[in-house]
Amino acid sequence: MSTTVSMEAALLLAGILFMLGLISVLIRRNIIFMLISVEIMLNATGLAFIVAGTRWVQPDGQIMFIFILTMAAAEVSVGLALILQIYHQLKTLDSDAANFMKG
Amino acid sequence: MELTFYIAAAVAILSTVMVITRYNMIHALLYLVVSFLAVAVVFFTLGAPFMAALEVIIYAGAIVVLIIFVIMMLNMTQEDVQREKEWLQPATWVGPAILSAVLLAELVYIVVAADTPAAGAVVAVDAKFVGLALFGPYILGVQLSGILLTAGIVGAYHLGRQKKKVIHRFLQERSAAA
Amino acid sequence: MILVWLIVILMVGGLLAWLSKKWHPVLPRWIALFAVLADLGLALYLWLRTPAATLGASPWLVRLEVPWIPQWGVNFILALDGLSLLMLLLSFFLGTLAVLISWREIRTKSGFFHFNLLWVLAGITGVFLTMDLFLFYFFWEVMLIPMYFLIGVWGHANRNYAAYKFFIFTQASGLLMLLAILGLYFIHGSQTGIYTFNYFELLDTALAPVAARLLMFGFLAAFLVKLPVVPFHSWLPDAHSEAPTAGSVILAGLLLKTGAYGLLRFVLPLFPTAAVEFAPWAMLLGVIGIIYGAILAFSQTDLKRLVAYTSVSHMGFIILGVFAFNEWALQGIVMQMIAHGLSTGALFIIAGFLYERLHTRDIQLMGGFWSKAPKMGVIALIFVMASLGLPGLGNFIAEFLTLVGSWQANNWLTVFATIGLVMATVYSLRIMQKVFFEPAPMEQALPDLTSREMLIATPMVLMILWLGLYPQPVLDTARPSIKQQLQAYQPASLEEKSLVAVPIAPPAVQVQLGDTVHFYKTRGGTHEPK
Amino acid sequence: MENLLWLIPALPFLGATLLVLFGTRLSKTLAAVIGVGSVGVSALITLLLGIGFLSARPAFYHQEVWQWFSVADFNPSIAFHLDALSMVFIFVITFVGFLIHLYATAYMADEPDFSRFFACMNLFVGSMLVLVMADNLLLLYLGWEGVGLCSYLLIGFWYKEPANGYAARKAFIITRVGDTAMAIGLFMLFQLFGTLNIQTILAEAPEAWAVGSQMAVIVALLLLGGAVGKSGQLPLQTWLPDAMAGPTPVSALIHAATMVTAGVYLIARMYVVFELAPVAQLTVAIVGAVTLLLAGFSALTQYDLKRVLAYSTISQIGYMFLALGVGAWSAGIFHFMIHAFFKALLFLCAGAIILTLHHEQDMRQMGGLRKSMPVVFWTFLIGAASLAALPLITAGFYSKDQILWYTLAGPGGNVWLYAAGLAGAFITSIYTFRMVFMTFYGESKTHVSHPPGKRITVPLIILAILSVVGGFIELPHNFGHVVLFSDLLAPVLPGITAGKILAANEWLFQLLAALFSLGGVFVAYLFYLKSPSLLRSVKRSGTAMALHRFWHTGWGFDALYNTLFVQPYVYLSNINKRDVIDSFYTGLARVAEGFHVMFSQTQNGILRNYVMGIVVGAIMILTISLLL
Repeated sequence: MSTTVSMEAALLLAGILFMLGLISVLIRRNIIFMLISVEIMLNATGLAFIVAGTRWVQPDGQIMFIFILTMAAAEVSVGLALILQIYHQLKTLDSDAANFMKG
Repeated sequence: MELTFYIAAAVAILSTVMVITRYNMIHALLYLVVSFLAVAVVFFTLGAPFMAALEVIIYAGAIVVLIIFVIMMLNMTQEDVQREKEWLQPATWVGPAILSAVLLAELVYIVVAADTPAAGAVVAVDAKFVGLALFGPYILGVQLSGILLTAGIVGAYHLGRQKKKVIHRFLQERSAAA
Repeated sequence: MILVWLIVILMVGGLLAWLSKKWHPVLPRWIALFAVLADLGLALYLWLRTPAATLGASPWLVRLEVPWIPQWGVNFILALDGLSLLMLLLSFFLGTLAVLISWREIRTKSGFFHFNLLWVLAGITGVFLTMDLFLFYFFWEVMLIPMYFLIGVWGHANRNYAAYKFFIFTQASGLLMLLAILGLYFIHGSQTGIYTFNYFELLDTALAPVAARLLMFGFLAAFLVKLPVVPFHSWLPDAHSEAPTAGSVILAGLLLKTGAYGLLRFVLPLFPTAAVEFAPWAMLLGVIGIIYGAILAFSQTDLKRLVAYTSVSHMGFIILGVFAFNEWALQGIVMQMIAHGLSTGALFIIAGFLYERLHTRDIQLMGGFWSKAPKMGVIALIFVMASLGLPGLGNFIAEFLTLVGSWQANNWLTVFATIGLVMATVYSLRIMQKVFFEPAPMEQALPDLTSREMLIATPMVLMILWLGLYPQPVLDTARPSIKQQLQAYQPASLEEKSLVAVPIAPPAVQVQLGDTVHFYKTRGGTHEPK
Repeated sequence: MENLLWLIPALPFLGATLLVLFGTRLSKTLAAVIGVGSVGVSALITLLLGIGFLSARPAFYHQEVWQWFSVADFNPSIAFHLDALSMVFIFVITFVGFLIHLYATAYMADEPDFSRFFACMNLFVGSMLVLVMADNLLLLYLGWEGVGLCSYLLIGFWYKEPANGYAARKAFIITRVGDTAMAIGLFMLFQLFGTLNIQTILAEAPEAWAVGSQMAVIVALLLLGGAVGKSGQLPLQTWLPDAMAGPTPVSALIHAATMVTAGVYLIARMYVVFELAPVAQLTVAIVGAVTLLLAGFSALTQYDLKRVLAYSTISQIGYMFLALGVGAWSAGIFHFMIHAFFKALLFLCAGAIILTLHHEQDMRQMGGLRKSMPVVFWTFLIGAASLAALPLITAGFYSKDQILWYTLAGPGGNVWLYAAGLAGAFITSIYTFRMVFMTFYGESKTHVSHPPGKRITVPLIILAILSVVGGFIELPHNFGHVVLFSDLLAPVLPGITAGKILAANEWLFQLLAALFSLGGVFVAYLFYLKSPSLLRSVKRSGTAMALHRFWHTGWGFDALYNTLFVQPYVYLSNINKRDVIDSFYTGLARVAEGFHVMFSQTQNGILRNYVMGIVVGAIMILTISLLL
């Protein structure tokens, strides 16, 4: 299986995906959307690792991806639990409503 | 193979754009699944078929499903969609979009400007190597991941439990006032 | 050891005063009074013990050196010469008065008040005594923080603003001085291999012109802000007008003097070449200060603020004189420090008396007090006249000597400084007119001075008259140490100290006005062209 | 004998101190005894010293009381130096001062602040004595400023009236402008001679300076600056007319007899410097000539009795300056002495009138006082005659004639200066007799309460006698040739000789001067007594009225200084009351606060802002690392 995928293009893809996730985090007020956006960013990061691993023909990139995956799973479960809790307390998913330390 | 990569990349980008522009959460999640699948294809083209499989199973499968369950628990209505629309005015997203664009431009510049030796053809790193490395030099990481997952489970259980209403101390004054 | 006692008595007295509040509310006042009086007594003993004539050879009367942190070259050095002694006498004298005027004024937290008061005095004492730069910086800060509390806790309405402003100005400039101290420390260390903060050893540091200039500006920053010189003066009116009376007296009478003292003690001997270069600008700043302060003082309606601006104006003379580098000017400055401490202190005390009675500092609401309170009127008149430089009072000797000295260095700037005297008349008379002569806008009772208040005012009157009519003891005491500070300005040693072989022309007596002039007669003076 | 020297100024100071310390507790009688007595004893000591001085004829008496201070060869002492010049001055100060004090006990009898008044008066006399007896310029400066302080206190004596306070401050501030010039002069003298001792400077100046050297001119001009300030000469004369706000004895003491002549004393004392600077000396003469004319015209238009006298003082001191300026040193001092007698007399008479008329000072409200106050009338007439220099009988004639003569015939003489002096004499006669006629002749307009008592009339009579006989100690050489006075001064001040050609015709010029002053009296008689319609016809002319207003306001100097100096200063001060430099620091604080507001946005609990902060930080770090 040999291809000539340009590594630059692949990294670029990772970058674009990351940016999209970042934009989404910045513009959304809904906490679930923010969580989704974080997932997108994590995924993009994973992609970057895979690219790197492929480039140097080393397993480390993929291993990193696995770790990220693990972390993402844990994060989503805890995050969703927190969202539920916030929703029960505040009756809203608006992240701005949780600004009790307003400066 | 190269064509596959580009098509998959285009799909990934497009679907991600759709994710972040949706007002309805379920729609967004469906696009997210598409995005993950596209990325899985990209993995495949990059010679990481096992990772592609994991991507599909865990990201597109487990995580998204988990989120959908939660959304279902929250009883989202049309009003919420409407509010989402209100929240997403151009005024709110132009600034962050520009900032992100700047960041992206810098990333692109870094990637392009660095003259790394051109890579040869993609050589697949198959799952066996990954497995050996994972349980060889990275064994500590694996164990830590285990602990993390355990902690995640305990935390999710603890936080997600529907107790009798416990008000956080930050919120006490607020509820007293309300 | 007596020098340590001077500081320790104040510090311990302060702590005792604070603690004793628990037993009896009046106790802190008495403890504070006794502590300051004890120090005053010690200082007087030191002064009377050493007749002025014996001061000849070495200017140092008492010296104490104990290693403190030997690894860093920090020593606990206290040394006393005539200059320090005079400053200490002034400090304890004004300190005693500060305790006395607070007797009725301060009613809340009197224990903590006296703690702060005594610690400020201790800090000032330390500043005047220590000859180790590390220790100097330490005392510099010690006098700053209690002062902050004095303003911030017992001040008038706008006290928090004033206290912060005071703190930030002095602290920021003090940090620049710390930088300069460290710079000097390392330069000296790298040259000689001995890392030390000892003033006497640092005196011999040879500095490259650029380094000398930078280090001097570091020191100048602290001293010019403290003095204050005009572009850096704006903390002073706020701090003075918001502080309680005792605070104003200490601020105007002593804290400003630490700046002047620093100029004399550190800037002049440590950086002679840089100071000579900078002199015209410094003198210009002084003249600007004299005139600017005078103009601003004229339009103020807050009595304490007015007096504060007069301080700005008077302090202009100090920097004018310091950078004239001759004995007349420096003696004038020493006199100015003492006389200004007394006269401005007295004006603040009078403002305090008025505030106690009227609860206002606005001179537009005052008037006609001459007939109601003739004693206060006469005393105010004396100090107003002192502030405008009437001959026969201490300030005249100070200003005249300063101007005589600065005339030798720079004619035109001296002319403008002298014009400042006219402006001083303008604002000083305004005080008398508005407060004492002009009919009051409203009728208000004004009891004349009580005997306690007369006890405060009378010594000040006597002192200012004594300084004006027979200042010789003071001048004699200061002479040896002034000669010492000027040592570096002998033409020979100036060249020796500069690393580059550029001969720096001493600020020779320039007769700019006429060409037919020749030196008719050889006179004393430190930079006679040989 | 010498050892008594210090007592002369010390006694008035002692009196002042006692009055300040115990003033409120003393009865008026006791306060008067202290106040008058201290000056009286001083006068006695002066007399004693004077007799000794005249009989033994030493060059001078000298006494060092203590060394004031000593810094690097600058050793001024509190030391007194009494030579003939100072002798004349202390004689006038103590005696005229004593008479005025005596008079004041009656004049101020109803004043509640009696002791304060005498404290200030004593302090004033003491300062003035220090001024004229000082052996060095620094001590002279002490007296100089002390005099200024006392004038401030006394002019503003009735402090409840803000206008008086204004006049007082004006006097102090304007004279201090002159003092500043003088102080700079002192700095220069010290730089050049290394001492401020007067005798040393006088002795060494001719060696140090060539005649006309620039330094000498500058020093002389600076000293002149001080002199014009104190003496109310152009351009610092504006304070003097306003200074009449003080009680009349104050006007008599300060603004006629003593303080304003301090400038004359200074110039005479430092005559060597002026002789070395002919330009400066000519300036003195010109200042004197111009001032005497300007003040004379202003005096013509005043209605306030005291203001007329004030302007006449300025004018007469102008004569003294003129004399000094042409080198007729002793003539100037002679005129000073005679002027002190008759001007004090006039002021005291004016005070008696004002007191009798219930503090009415406007001459238009007076008239016909000749009958009701005969003593005052006759003494005033003698004073006026002396001021107008009526020939032969009055002292004023001899002193003024001497000045006029040397203005023309002296080595520094000049036709223009002479013409100015002569015109001044003419104007002097007019305004003097205008005053006499308006006050004492015509019909009475204001009720006369009670005639003045003994304590008022006795000083008047003594002064009147002195105003007449004082002149006979110095007579022109073609007319008796008495030179007692110039002989006395000869060791101190250089004499003067008239040009040979003119000297032959001296009588001609004396006649001219006499004619001018008589002519002035006649004009006044014509306008104010004989045919007032003539005056009214003049008054109808527009130009005359404009001129009248202009002169009445003292040639507009007040308005000029007001717009030129006072208003800009006050404006400058007021717009900057809040201190523009402070706004820089408050601006700095504002900027910091702005940053605070900005940065606290990233920590306010809104999650997106935190992320935004992270992003901005990432961009900054990336950018910096890219750029470097």
